[in-house]
Amino acid sequence: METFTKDQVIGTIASMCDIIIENEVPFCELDSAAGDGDFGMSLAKGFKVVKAEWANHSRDDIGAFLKDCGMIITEHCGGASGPIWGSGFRAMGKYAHGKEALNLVELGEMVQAAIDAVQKRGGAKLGDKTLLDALIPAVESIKASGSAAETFAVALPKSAAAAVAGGESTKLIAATKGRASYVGDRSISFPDAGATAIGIIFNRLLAR
Amino acid sequence: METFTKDQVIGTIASMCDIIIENEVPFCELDSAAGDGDFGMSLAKGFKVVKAEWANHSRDDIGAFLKDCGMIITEHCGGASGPIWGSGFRAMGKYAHGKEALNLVELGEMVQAAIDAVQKRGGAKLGDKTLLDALIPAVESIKASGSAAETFAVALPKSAAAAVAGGESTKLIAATKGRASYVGDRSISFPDAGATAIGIIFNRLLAR
Amino acid sequence: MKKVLNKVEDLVIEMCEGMIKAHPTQLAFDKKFKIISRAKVNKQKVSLISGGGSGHEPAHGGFVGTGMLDAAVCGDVFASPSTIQVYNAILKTQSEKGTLLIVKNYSGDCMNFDAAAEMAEEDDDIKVARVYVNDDVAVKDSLYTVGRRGVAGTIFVHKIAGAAAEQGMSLEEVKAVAEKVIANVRSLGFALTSCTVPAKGSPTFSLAEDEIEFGVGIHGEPGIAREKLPSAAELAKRMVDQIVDDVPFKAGEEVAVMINGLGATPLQELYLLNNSVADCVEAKGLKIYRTFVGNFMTAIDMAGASITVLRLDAQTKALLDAAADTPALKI
Amino acid sequence: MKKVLNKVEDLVIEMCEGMIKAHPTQLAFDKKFKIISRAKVNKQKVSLISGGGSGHEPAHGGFVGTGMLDAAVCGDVFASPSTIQVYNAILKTQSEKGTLLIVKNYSGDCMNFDAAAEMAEEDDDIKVARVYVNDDVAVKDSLYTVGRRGVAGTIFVHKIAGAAAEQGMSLEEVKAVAEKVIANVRSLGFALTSCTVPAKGSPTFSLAEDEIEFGVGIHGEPGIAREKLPSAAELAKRMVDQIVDDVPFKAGEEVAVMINGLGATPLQELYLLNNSVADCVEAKGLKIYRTFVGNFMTAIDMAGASITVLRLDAQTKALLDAAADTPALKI
Ligand SMILES: Nc1ncnc2c1ncn2[C@@H]1O[C@H](COP(=O)(O)OP(=O)(O)O)[C@@H](O)[C@H]1O
Ligand SMILES: Nc1ncnc2c1ncn2[C@@H]1O[C@H](COP(=O)(O)OP(=O)(O)O)[C@@H](O)[C@H]1O
Ligand SMILES: [Mg+2]
Ligand SMILES: [Mg+2]
Ligand SMILES: [Mg+2]
Ligand SMILES: [Mg+2]
Repeated sequence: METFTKDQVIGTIASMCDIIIENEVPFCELDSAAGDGDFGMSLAKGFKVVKAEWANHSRDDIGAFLKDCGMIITEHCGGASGPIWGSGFRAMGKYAHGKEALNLVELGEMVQAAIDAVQKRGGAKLGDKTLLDALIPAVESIKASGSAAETFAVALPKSAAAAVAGGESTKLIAATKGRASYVGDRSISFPDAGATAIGIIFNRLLAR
Repeated sequence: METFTKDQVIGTIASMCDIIIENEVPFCELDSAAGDGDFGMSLAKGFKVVKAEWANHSRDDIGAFLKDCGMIITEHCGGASGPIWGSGFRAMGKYAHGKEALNLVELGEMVQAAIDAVQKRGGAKLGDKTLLDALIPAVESIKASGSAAETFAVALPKSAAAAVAGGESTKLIAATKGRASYVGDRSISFPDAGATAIGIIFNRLLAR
Repeated sequence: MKKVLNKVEDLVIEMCEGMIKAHPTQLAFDKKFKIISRAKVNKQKVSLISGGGSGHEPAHGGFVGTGMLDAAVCGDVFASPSTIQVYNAILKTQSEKGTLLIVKNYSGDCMNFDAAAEMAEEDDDIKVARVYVNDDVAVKDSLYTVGRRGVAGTIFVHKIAGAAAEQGMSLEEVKAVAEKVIANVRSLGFALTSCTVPAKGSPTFSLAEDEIEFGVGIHGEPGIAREKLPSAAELAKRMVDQIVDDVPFKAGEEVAVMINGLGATPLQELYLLNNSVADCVEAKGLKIYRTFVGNFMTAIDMAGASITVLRLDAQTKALLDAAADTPALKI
Repeated sequence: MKKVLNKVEDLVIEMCEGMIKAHPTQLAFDKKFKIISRAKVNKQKVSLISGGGSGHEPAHGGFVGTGMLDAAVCGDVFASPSTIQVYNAILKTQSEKGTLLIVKNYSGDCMNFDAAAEMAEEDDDIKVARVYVNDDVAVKDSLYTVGRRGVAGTIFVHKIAGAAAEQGMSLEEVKAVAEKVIANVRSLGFALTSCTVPAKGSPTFSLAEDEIEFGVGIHGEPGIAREKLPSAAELAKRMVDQIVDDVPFKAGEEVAVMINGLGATPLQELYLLNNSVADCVEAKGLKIYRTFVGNFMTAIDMAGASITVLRLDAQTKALLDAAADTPALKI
């Protein structure tokens, strides 16, 4: 069965750091319409440290690597992003403990673990205009592909498209969680920063 | 001998009130270049009260009338203008005590009394870039006209011209008294607000 | 952007160090975790910790001192401090009586303070209680949203819970007092200009010369409506009505009033606003027990102000009047 | 112009009334002569009166109270109060020990306070002494000019002379202490933006996005030079050099430092500036005894700040530390 190896996971996280750092300013702009304009900065701050400490993260297994990243994100990302992305990464680390590779089903389960942790930490659900609105459709797509035994090459673009569509869909709703919720209906027509960013990151990763 | 009657003096002060009130904004602008931009307002504030209380000023003689105006100016003009214009008017009131009319020589002496009071109060002298730079040439001109027994019709325009020239001359000097002195040489090329206003008031009075 | 600044990324650290240099005997600063704390921790009283994003100066560091906070945790500008920072503040000010976290109700702050509390309870057996301040009536409170956000009313929680802790009350008692304040305090703000987040370098929003943003928070988020600048008296009336009708406060009750500048509005305007606000509050039949006018909870350099009204009872009145000695508030 | 305002002509009155409503037990307000005074006059101590144009809030009304002023006379915005106003303040606070007028050195203020003092001495046999504060080193002092103007250093005169009066010193002694402070205090300011005088409605001057006006006073008068915005550290170094070299202060001496905001500059920037200023002052070998950071003597809504350094001795140190209880300064 096709798998994602530990090295591939580490390579993907490296690319993810770059994408987040490159998009610091655009991600801030996404957060300006209805939020407080710091999302790109908050996120980049932690991922810059992930990169700076790159050589020090454990390579024992996928889980150990992701957990070390998660600890740094928790410590160094500001705002809401620290606990959200930090708990997500730490949960993926826990799921992938001892693993040297992941198949598509496992990938879906790992992202689901991240989603569960984010929900536990922040109390948001689908439709609350948060990054969950991109992540949940994306993971559902991966799970469906896993059940259908699709290849990564087929599954991942589908999942990225679901994330983008999910991000787009946040335009239509008023935020109920996060800072954007304070403006109520005035947040309508602006997509959620976190959800849009998830779509952008997925697509950029695929393009690499 | 030709004289200025009490009624003419009262009429002149009435016109002076109007001129000062009409010029509130331009006089403020004169004070903006090197001062603090409030000269027109400070001056108008007191003269508005002089007008509002018009019926209550003593008409016993020229001196009593001018003294009452002087008290109001002292109380209601703000900034430097209150003590300067107030003490000037009060000094004219003292000089003109008991008088029903003024000839040209007396007019000169009365304005000189105002100048003396302003100098006593503020310590400025000719060339300090204050309204004295307009008032002193104006009074010298009146005195010369008085000695030459000129008519008012000849003397007053000459005196007004001297005031304007005096006001113009303040462009060339750095202020040493008043707020404009704090900017030192940066006050050069801007005329003094008070001195320029004296020239404007004299000319407008003649035009009526 | 025009600011008194060196490098943007050093802003929070330099600001905190400038604060410590101004109050060297009262305050201490942990540079690694950006924690401003009392120079001397009193282990016999409940520790009070607050904090949040920077940019709200003097909040929260300015309220650290006798009778108010024990520590303030400083995030980056408008970004909650991280879980690890808050956790370290809990460790640093650990007392025998436990710790109360005073959290402004924002997702980021709640998540980080919650996670830090769990960490300290699980790993270090420290009793940590939490309260969430949510005084801003500009935000609709409903089951489906995260609820109102916390703004200037937070200062009243610091003051009153701080006095309760200083008097030796237990963690449960201090928490109960803090919750009483939260239940009875409401605020509303407006902006004449946007603030400029230093890292961004340009204003977050822009308003025309005759426009205000009504119902703003303290982060340059949009308010609830953009409208023509009304007179101070009209503004006061409308805001007081909205605040007083929210709880609602009832005629005859005693209140404390805070007129809070958002950073760039001079005291001249704040006092002038207070003149109208006091009249409106009294017209509602409320009795003003004490008034605070100044910059307490700012939005960096925003021009604008907020009005806060707190309903008092005998206990909270006494605690409000109790001594406090902090850089930004002395009673 | 965008301000929290009703009618421009009512500004000073409404502001003063808003102040009295915030501090009803401490302060009283005479509406006719615009005098803010202590609610209760102490006839057994020297009375201290200051004042000047409005627009410098909290100066001077905010410094009326125990340990500082007895009355503040409020002129219109940036215009000295009239002779008659000052005269009435002298009458109102008349004490057995006489009155000290603390005048900022501006022609208008000097003339009005002088004339009022003469009036009270001649008509009412009140002993009135006067001191003129002239701390601004941006202005050259020479025989031929009116000399330096008075700015934020005035607050140190209020504080220290106020404590001396409260301790029961004679008029001569209080005056001597005030003059000692004046001889030892120097200030320098800079503006990032102009202020807007409400009656005018537009900024007094305009600066480009990267320009500052260096050496400004507190009325929107032009400074001594227009230049590119330097870093906070550069600004601090240059200003501290100019201040310290003026007296000059000598290594080993003790000083008080004040970082004073001009109205629209947030505490964030003032504390950041203090971080650099403290380093520069110490690099000069001076010992910082006490630091004050905040808005004390403003220029309405000007963005910018001033730095004040006061050389202390045993007497002025003790008086600086003495209790003060005023709306804007509590010690
Ligand atoms: N409770 C929550 N659960 C999940 N995601 C959230 C929650 N609150 C906010 N977010 C996400 O975080 C993003 C904002 O992050 P950031 O700007 O760092 O936070 P802050 O609100 O502290 O400025 C939002 O766009 C949203 O996607
Ligand atoms: N010492 C002085 N003697 C005479 N005239 C003076 C003196 N100081 C200032 N003036 C005059 O007053 C004018 C400014 O008046 P005003 O703007 O009311 O005063 P302020 O400086 O208080 O704002 C100056 O233009 C100058 O002509
Ligand atoms: Mg944000
Ligand atoms: Mg002027
Ligand atoms: Mg934020
Ligand atoms: Mg003036």
